[in-house]
Amino acid sequence: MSPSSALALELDLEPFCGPFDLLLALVLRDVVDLGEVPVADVCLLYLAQIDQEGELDLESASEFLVLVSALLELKIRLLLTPDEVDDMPDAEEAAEELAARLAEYARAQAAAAWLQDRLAAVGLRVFRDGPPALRPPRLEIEDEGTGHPADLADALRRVLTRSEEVAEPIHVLRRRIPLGRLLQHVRDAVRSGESCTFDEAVRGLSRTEQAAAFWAVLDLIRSGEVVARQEAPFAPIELRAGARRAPVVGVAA
Amino acid sequence: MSANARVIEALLFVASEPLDERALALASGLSEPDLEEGLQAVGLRHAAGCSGVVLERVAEGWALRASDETALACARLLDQLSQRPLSRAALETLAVVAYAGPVSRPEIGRIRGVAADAAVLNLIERGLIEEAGRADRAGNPLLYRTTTRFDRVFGLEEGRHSLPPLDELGDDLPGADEVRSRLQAMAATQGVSIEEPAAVEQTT
Amino acid sequence: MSANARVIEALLFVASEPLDERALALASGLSEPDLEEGLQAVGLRHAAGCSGVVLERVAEGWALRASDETALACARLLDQLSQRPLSRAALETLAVVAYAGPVSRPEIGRIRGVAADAAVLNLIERGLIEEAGRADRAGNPLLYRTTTRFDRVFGLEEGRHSLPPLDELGDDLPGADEVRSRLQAMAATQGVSIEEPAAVEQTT
Repeated sequence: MSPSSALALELDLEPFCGPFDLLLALVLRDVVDLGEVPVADVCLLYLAQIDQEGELDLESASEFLVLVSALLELKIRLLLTPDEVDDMPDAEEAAEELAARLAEYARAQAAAAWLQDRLAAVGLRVFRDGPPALRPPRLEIEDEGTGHPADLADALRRVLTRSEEVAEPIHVLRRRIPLGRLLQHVRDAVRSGESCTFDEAVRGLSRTEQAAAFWAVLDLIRSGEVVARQEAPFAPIELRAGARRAPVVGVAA
Repeated sequence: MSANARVIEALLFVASEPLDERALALASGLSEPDLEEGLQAVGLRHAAGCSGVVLERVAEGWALRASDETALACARLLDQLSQRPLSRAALETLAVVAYAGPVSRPEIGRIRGVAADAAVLNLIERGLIEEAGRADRAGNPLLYRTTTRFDRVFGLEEGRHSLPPLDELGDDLPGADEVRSRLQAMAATQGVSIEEPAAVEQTT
Repeated sequence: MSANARVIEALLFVASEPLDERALALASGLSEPDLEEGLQAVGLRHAAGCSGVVLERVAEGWALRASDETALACARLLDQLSQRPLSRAALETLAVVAYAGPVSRPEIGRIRGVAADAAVLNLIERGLIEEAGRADRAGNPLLYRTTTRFDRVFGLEEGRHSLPPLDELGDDLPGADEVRSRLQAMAATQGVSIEEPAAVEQTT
């Protein structure tokens, strides 16, 4: 769960103390009297939390807006006299929809909880996600003429006449670059000696890995773990351990 | 191991997705009993404790995967350890797609009450959901469904059929009717009347 | 088989490329002698005649491969998978390779307007295109061409000369300039001048 989930917002109100989602559950179960809940204070607490986190998580914020407006709508209905409620358009429909929506959402949440438990129960499952490293010995077997040359001509015509960029999902191949391992690799290289050059640190890595390692080094420099020096453009980059120590959590641990 | 079993082992190795009995029979040319016997032999050869790779029933088919004891090393190789756990938003979106799929983004958003765009992209990136064509209605929105990878990560033997029925999830979960009656009770104590709705759809 | 050997077996199994000793040691945490011993055990377990999957030493390291005796079944399996209809993206990519090949991936992407990586892999797996060396220009990108299997599948008795000629595609199309510039991009990769469509062979 993201730490800033609106549902986890800790409330300390007179009629209720605990997380926001518990409050919602209790209101729905009639345990807490909604009339007594100061919704404005709930909003203020949420704003204070956003202030504290320093960044606005849009998902969480919109989640909060939806929930709090539902709460407000309910409360308005409770506070109004029956006559006034009758005057409101589609009052029943609104209540109806709200109930259906809350129930549907509750089921989605329960299903999400089941998935989370399941993930923990089955543990880490690792399998190959593409073709094997080596192709099986290829036998030529009888191919039926299943394709037609005209299809190819049509396809090419389509390509050539595509007048503007068509919105089409771009399939980008996922290249797994073991960044965690690279970070550790650079850390080890720097730690083992007084200093080393970037070339030494990435010796034996592929070109792509070296590029990723460079990025990793930049990150280590930013965090103060590594200090880098280069005498001139294209001269060897000298790396040594910085003031800040590496965190204990390592992927290669 | 018999020649039949060797062929099945090779097929399961070559395929990048689980294979069902039909696909195995078509490729191997084996009869049903031979296939059965071969699968059993492969299962024995690739059992936990004597192999690093185990045979599993998953996604309505058969597949080989790293055994529990070797999973960590394999995840390290594929750099899967640095992946952050699924967020609450992602899990809820995944649940909606798994149970209600194929669904469109707007539908997911309606059920969750918040837009699901970021969560959907995240799940596609993780290979847990995929596009499933376009809906045949206004706007022709893209539809999403869970992938075989989803079945494998969550260990669902018969794919989505292995998901528990929604009404068995969470005993104390209020159904729409219940929520409604509570709202009414609440309204009544406050002196507000909400009339009995005429026809209510039964939800499961 | 020992626990060490089981880890090595699993690593080789889940990898999509050959693994050298360094990669194996990094993922498994095994020392060199343990690795050596484990690899030997995996080699014994995965030897032709007792396994459908055999251990092979290749230039880049170690890898598992379906054994020769299972080749027919594997070919049938891959064929089965390739019977699925070609996606639009795959067909377009195939058309570009057929008409303009040998071409590199970036060139295909430029002509199609979208990246072609997934489509290229898919076509290779289906045996419709194959690598054709490297281009003798900046970056030395890999080139691709269609296979003889492609000729058979599409019934092209005289290979690419049996394809419908390009000039039939040209005149009545909208955005003639755009088309011409793309054709030129294509032609450049073929070393053919587009000004003279007569140069395209007419065969039936």
